[in-house]
Amino acid sequence: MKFEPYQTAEIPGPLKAIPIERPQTVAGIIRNAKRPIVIIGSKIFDVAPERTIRDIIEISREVGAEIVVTGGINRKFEELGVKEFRSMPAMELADRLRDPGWKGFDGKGNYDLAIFVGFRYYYAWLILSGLKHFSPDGFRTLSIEPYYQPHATFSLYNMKIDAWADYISSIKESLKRG
Amino acid sequence: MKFEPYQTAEIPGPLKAIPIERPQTVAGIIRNAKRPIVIIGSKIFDVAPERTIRDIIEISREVGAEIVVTGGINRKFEELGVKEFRSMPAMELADRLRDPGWKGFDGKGNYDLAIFVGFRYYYAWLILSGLKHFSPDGFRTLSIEPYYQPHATFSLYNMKIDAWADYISSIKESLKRG
Amino acid sequence: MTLKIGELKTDVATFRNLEIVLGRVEEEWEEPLGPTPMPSITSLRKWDYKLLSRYKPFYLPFCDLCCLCTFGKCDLTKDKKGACGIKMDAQQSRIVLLACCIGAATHTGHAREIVEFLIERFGRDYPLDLGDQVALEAPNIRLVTGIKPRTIGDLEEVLDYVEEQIAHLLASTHTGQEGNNLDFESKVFHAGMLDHVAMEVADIAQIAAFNFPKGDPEAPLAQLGLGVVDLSKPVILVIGHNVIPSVYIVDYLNETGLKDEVEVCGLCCTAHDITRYSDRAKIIGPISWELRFIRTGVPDVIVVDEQCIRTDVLDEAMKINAPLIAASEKACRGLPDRSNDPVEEIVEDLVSGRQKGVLILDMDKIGEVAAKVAIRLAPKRKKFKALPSVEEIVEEAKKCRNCGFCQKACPNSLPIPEAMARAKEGDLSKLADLYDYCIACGRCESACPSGINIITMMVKSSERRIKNEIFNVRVGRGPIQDTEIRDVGRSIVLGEIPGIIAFVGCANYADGGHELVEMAEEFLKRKYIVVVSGCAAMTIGMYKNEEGKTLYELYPGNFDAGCLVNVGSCVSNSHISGAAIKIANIFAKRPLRANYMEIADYILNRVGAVGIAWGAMSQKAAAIASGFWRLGVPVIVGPHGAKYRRMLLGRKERKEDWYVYDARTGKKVYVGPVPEHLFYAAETKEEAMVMAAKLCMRANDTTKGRAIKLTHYIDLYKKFYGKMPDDIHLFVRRLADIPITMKDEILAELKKKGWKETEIPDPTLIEELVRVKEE
Amino acid sequence: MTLKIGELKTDVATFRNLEIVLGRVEEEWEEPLGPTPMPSITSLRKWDYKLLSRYKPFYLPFCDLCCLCTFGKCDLTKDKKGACGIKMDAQQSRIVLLACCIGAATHTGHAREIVEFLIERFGRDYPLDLGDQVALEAPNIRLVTGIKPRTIGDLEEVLDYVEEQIAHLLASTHTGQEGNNLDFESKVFHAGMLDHVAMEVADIAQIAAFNFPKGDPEAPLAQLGLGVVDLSKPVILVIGHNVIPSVYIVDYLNETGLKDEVEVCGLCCTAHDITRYSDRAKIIGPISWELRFIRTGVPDVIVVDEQCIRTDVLDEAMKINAPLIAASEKACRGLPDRSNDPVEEIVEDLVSGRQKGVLILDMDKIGEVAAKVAIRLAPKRKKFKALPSVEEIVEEAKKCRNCGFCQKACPNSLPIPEAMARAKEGDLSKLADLYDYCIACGRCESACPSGINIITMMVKSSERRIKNEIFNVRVGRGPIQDTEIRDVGRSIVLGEIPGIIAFVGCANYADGGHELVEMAEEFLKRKYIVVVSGCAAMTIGMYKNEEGKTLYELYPGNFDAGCLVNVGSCVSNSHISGAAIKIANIFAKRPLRANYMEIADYILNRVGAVGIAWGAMSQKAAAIASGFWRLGVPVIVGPHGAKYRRMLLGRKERKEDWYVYDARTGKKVYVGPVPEHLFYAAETKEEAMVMAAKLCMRANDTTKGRAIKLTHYIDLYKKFYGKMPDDIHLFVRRLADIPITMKDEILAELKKKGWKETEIPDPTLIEELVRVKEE
Ligand code: SF4
Ligand code: SF4
Ligand code: SF4
Ligand code: SF4
Ligand code: SF4
Ligand code: SF4
Ligand code: SF4
Ligand code: SF4
Repeated sequence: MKFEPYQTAEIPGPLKAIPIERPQTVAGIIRNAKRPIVIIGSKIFDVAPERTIRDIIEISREVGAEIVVTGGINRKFEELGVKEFRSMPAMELADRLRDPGWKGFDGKGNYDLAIFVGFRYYYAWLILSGLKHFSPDGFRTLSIEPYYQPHATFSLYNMKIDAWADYISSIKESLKRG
Repeated sequence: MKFEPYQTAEIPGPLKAIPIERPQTVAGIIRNAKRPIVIIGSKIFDVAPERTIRDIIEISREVGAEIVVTGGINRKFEELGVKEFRSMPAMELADRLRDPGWKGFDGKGNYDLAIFVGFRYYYAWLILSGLKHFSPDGFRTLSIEPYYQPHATFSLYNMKIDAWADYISSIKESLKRG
Repeated sequence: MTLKIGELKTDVATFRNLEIVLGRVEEEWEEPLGPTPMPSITSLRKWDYKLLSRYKPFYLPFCDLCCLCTFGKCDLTKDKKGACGIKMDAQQSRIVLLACCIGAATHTGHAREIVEFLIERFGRDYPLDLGDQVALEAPNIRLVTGIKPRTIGDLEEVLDYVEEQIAHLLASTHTGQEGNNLDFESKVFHAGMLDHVAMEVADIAQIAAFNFPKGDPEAPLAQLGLGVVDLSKPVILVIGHNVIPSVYIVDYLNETGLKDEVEVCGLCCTAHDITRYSDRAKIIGPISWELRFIRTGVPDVIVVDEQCIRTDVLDEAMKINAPLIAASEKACRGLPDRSNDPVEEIVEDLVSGRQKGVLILDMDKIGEVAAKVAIRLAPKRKKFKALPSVEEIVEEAKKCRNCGFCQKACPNSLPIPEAMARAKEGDLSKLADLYDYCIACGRCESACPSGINIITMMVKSSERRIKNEIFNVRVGRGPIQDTEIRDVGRSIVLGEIPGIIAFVGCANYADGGHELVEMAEEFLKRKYIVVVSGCAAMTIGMYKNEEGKTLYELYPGNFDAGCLVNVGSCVSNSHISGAAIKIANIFAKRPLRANYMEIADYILNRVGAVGIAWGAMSQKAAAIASGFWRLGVPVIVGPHGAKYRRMLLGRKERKEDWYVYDARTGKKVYVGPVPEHLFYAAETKEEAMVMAAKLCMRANDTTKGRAIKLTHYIDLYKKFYGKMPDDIHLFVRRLADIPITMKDEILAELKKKGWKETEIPDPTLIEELVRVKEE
Repeated sequence: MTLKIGELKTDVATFRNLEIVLGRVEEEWEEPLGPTPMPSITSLRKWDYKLLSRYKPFYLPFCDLCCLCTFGKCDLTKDKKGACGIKMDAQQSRIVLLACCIGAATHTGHAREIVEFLIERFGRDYPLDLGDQVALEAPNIRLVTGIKPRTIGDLEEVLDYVEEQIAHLLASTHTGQEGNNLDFESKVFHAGMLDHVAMEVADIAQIAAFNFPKGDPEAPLAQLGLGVVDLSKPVILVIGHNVIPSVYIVDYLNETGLKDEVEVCGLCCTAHDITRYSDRAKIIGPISWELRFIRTGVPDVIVVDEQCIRTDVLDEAMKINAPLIAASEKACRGLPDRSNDPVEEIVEDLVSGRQKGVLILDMDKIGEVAAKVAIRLAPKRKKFKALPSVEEIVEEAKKCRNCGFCQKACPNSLPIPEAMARAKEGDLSKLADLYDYCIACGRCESACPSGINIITMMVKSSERRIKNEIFNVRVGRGPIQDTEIRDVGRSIVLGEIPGIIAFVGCANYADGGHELVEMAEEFLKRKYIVVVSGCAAMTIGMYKNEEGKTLYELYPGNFDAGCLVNVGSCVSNSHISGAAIKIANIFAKRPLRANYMEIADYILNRVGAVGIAWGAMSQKAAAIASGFWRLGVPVIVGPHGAKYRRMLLGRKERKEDWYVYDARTGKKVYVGPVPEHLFYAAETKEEAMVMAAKLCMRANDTTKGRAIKLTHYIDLYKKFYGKMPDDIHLFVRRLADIPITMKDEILAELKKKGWKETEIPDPTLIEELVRVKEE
């Protein structure tokens, strides 16, 4: 069940996310990205313990990734003491990510790795599907949700929240170690 | 790719065949069936070397399974020296297999394990799907084709013909050893 | 339209081979025929392409495959082509078109049945009288077909046209037909436009014939909720969308003096419509209340007509020993057709349990059968009218093996296993907590290997609160009055009323129906015009404030600022599009008849209307939304709406996308991203509210109007996001657009972005509407 | 049908509020109206249930899921229910219904366009003259609607009815509508019945108006194949199903004296139909020849109308620098609409390459544009008219990395990697070998990570043979003559002609088209009547015997034993059902008008007709098959046909399923499993042939007829299976049924099975047709 879609019926098709078992591998993917972006959905506070949210923020900082929060969770995010983040509806952002001509938030061009976390399963599922089919070559998505998201390029697998928190923390550690 | 549907687009759904790596396990499944039936499709001569066909026949004999050939390959089958087999169009047979009230070829009741081999991939795919959804509880299908057939209850996996021939032969050996 | 008739027999004479011109009576409608009467698939393609070049489709494939023909399944991943040559973008739009065809056909079939039936009962000449206040009775029909229908019989020609077009559209989805995604999208718009015509046919016919409220802002309140049923009486439950069988039930009860003896309550649009017909009928709720209510065991007989009825209703009815009567050719549900049998025989068979359900297509019999069966069964069914005891529930919970399949099967991923664990220990509170977030779809039960009746357990756990589920809803008033349009038209077009927000569609909520109420209240308080229909109208009535009042009691039913207008059932959605059309015609005097493009252009650029279909689920909802798009009205859906597989999104930063013609000069003028999107699935209600406020901005807003709209947008943004939006510079055209109260703050923002004043044109996307050609 | 008209203006007078009875001219058709004129969805449900209780659906889900609304995706595995309550059996039948609605709508839209167009061109009064030999011009229309159409204008009312019904059917597929699989199946039958009506409308209209062959058994032969095009001339390729644009092309060439200067050749049904119109037009082949022919670079301009046209035809046309002209609203393909531009401008844009393709909906312009573009471009395109060299092919093969993706993507799992490996070494023979088994769908190319042009390579490898692809096909003759029916009716009904085998449908062959030829030849030799249409008719012309003759040259075109009848394009399939109906009416004098059930009962029990749709692919094919089922004609499909997801299978050993009424006595009589199945996907051609022979047996066969049919069945069985079938005892009713030549053998069999003689009744499934009621 580990590498099956978390929602029973969400069977994707032939091209499925590469499931990644080791946090170090995830760290490698993030580190190797030229312009990663971290996209945090409105469900993050329902799913992730605070330490995990902080870990995700640290991961972003470590690689200098832009953080975008969606769905209007800005206030809660600020309460965590985070200041430097963008916000944009997820659909609008996804629509831009698929456009090789988009200049990004900083005007420096589009991103090459979009990291998703904190979404309703099916909502991210569909956005990841849109990006899988319609994004330019070289653009990749990484789901770091605590379940398998088959439409991403890379995904974690179905796991319990504690294990997930540790996993995310290991990604962070791994990145810090460089 | 081992446990992926052989034809790219034939994605089945949540309930997929249990892929079986060891011939001994297959032998166990066959041995444990009360009334197995072996269904051999018209493509058998295109796919299987003669030794494999003979192995399949021996497997059937070993467990006293009825052999049914479909698609009108009777003559070729007889040329192999096989005499005791039935023939019936595959669709007609599948339609009966799903009926708990069917009496079987020998009048002793329906079968509990249908073993498929020698079919076009998609044709068996659909028949196995029909049986998966509409057969009575306790009825199971086993695909011993040289690829993964996700709609079966149990399936081998995608493999080369030589490896497959050895695999089938190991099933036979395993059954003979008891 | 010319008709050649072989032989013409009348009482007067017999003609042979007479050529007849079927025309409307001209003297009643002097308006000349516009450019696009009964448009064919491509008549408005030019307009569609204009919209689509701004609002580009973003596809979210639900599956990588196509399985529509035996060449398949085909893998369409990324750039792969199917065996027919199709690619993923076209395939997704093709599926959207298929859904919209189903939706449009559903309303059309519904309309056809109503019209046929009413013609048979009242005659073809029965006038389409929608009351004194509604002279413009059929804005969609007039706009699209160029026909001004005077009688119910006149509607047949309209339906002929719609049916023909649907057949063409459906044909376009055939393997190897249309292959371009934009052309598919243009056809989607066409289907949507037809859908509004069909809905209008259905609703104006039934309003006129059954004397439903005719645009009455003070339509009465009807009771709503699981708690409204009088359990001492026999209960007839009607479910569906086609009110005719229910009318016959009510009539029968009235005629036989039984109206006070039997409860008639309904689910879905039939419930809406029966309250428009009878002051005694009650509404249980939307489709998501269906399993819940049946599980209470209360209904003594269930009558289903068509659309959005659980297909397992027979099984559910059998569980509570209530017979089922199916009343539609479209949903026979495998039941024996008893239409031609004597009433008493049918009643006997149902009461005795010899038959669990019957199909009755003779409306005259339905009322009698339903009433008699209910009355005879009610006493016998007493023991079924109770939920299991708490002890039984706890026992049931003990069967749970904590496998988690239920949660994985749940569309909202509700934490059922957790609730079960607590229930085992006698604590039902967690189960009760799920109630608000559950859409009662039953997938958890289907998935449960222990066969646990999860929904029944949730209902039981919420029993006390359910008993208090006594709410209300203003009965569907139907059309917006012409005078109302005259009164508010200016304020809307100039932007002084910040917008019209229409809450429509089904109950497939991702996070509970209360979100809808919150949103409606927010906009009501802000003096938007809030219009509602269908399931959404019910949901909005399902919450009370501290004083025990629902929004329907707190806000008046006029089409005016800060009012809450329930137009009625799904087919009443045509009055929402109709209102937008009427603004263009009655207020702005734009020619209406067969003049689609100009009117849509008017609405897109001037009428700040937005639809929110928070729980949109069905193919009908897809078609309704498409009809709004073509008219230039954006639609926001909730998270599940992403499963419609396609967004229509503007890109506000692409300046080149936001030019219009100035109709006065012909010059191309940048007007900013107004409205920014046509179709968009929001992630949260906060996002939806901010977006709705933003989408109300239109190119034609006066500075005063824009300032008001900006105030709400910025205010909502700040409220939820805690800061100023970073795109204000795109919406301020001149200094006068800036809300006074926020002046300094905004000026600072504008400066940062290097903002410059721009013109406010007389905006249009249509070159032909330019009055003076630019040299 | 009554029509109320507000104002009636004619040249003669002005009437107001006139009530008009639209009736047919009675004196021309004395037949009283039967019981089911214009049947609604449930009018024939009783009949459908009779069929479905014998021929039970066996579903083969293509996917475990439903993804039709935003409540989903829902997992319907085994007994799981979707969020709407639906289960897998109903869901599968729902998808079948959706496919059949698409199919029926496609023919209906096609018919509507033809009728509208012809009315505009020839007037509503243009007579539907199908020649002296075809007085019964519209058997399906008369049977279903009760209308006897005399003019093209009369067909409008027929289409109104069909479109209305399709809308109702499509509505039934909406979430929460029909929920029972058998009721869905009944609606599938309804869709199929409508489909045949629509096809008939389309074909009789075009036959009458364009003067196609009118049931002429000696219709001329047309050239067929990749090798038939005269490469020295400019080449216009027409693709699709709606012949109107092609007619305009031919007319333009004729009128301008260019007919000998320009080649007009076609793919798919448009090709069939244009050869019915012009003696110069040529047929390339069915849809599976589309990529092949375009890749040869030969066409100078490609004109597409509608249906079954590769959706990537624009890309393919661009590859060979040939402009594309789209001519249908239903398939605009994203092209700019140039309908209102001057011809010269369009021509210039296309010739210059400024535009790669255009949409032209003005038929008057199409002929001229196509011709002028072809003539001007042909000289410039010379260099494109050649396939790559062998060396280039070998180089291309070297790009292959033997990954196997192509084979996995190939619907027929063809061993492309193997062929590539050989091609690398310069041996193209393996590639050429694939040619016969490849349906040229292009999925392999899409899947190839090296971007290898696999199809081009196959075509090049087969180049020599392709040059010799010069075959022929008898031009579609249209309807079967009344006199032919009179002549053979008795032999068919009594079983002396062993059966009518109709080879119909698309080219989605699992093992090559030659299988179809083999089958056709087998039955021709055995003196069955062989009828063909559409793609199948082309495939059958694509093989020659040793003397270089195709089956069309070897067998006459009469509707008689041992003859090969090409009725024409897809819409001509209505003449096949029409022939069965005509047997019941003309030969057996059963009342026809609006008398569906009796006629279908007659055909099921008496007319030994079987359809073989060996490569059935499309939704249209699904609808066509459904129409045959409701009429009692079984259909066999090839292996890919299993993807239609549902078989209708009888169970020969269940005696209780095979009773009929004896119309003479009312007694229920066992008649054996005749015909055994209604819908069945065969695994091999051998299986199909044996089954077809068997399915020709009918309850009413005389002993002589049964003996003949048994002879063929047993003979074929022995030929392929090497032994006697083990079910003969089910088909022998009396000793006289036994073929004399096999008497001893069969008697031994019968004895083994404990066979006893049974009665031969006057068989019917309809109680009402019993003449003497049993006491
Ligand atoms: S499109 Fe839907 S039905 Fe088809 S394969 Fe995908 S999930 Fe299954
Ligand atoms: S419609 Fe096209 S993509 Fe879909 S299954 Fe058929 S051939 Fe494949
Ligand atoms: S019924 Fe409620 S809890 Fe169960 S799956 Fe549906 S939404 Fe989830
Ligand atoms: S599916 Fe049933 S058994 Fe499993 S956790 Fe849910 S309620 Fe418990
Ligand atoms: S709003 Fe949606 S779910 Fe509700 S009745 Fe209408 S279509 Fe059905
Ligand atoms: S139609 Fe029914 S089964 Fe299909 S997705 Fe919708 S709710 Fe699920
Ligand atoms: S084009 Fe031919 S070889 Fe290629 S995938 Fe299709 S059938 Fe197979
Ligand atoms: S997909 Fe292309 S590269 Fe791979 S084996 Fe086939 S031809 Fe060779």
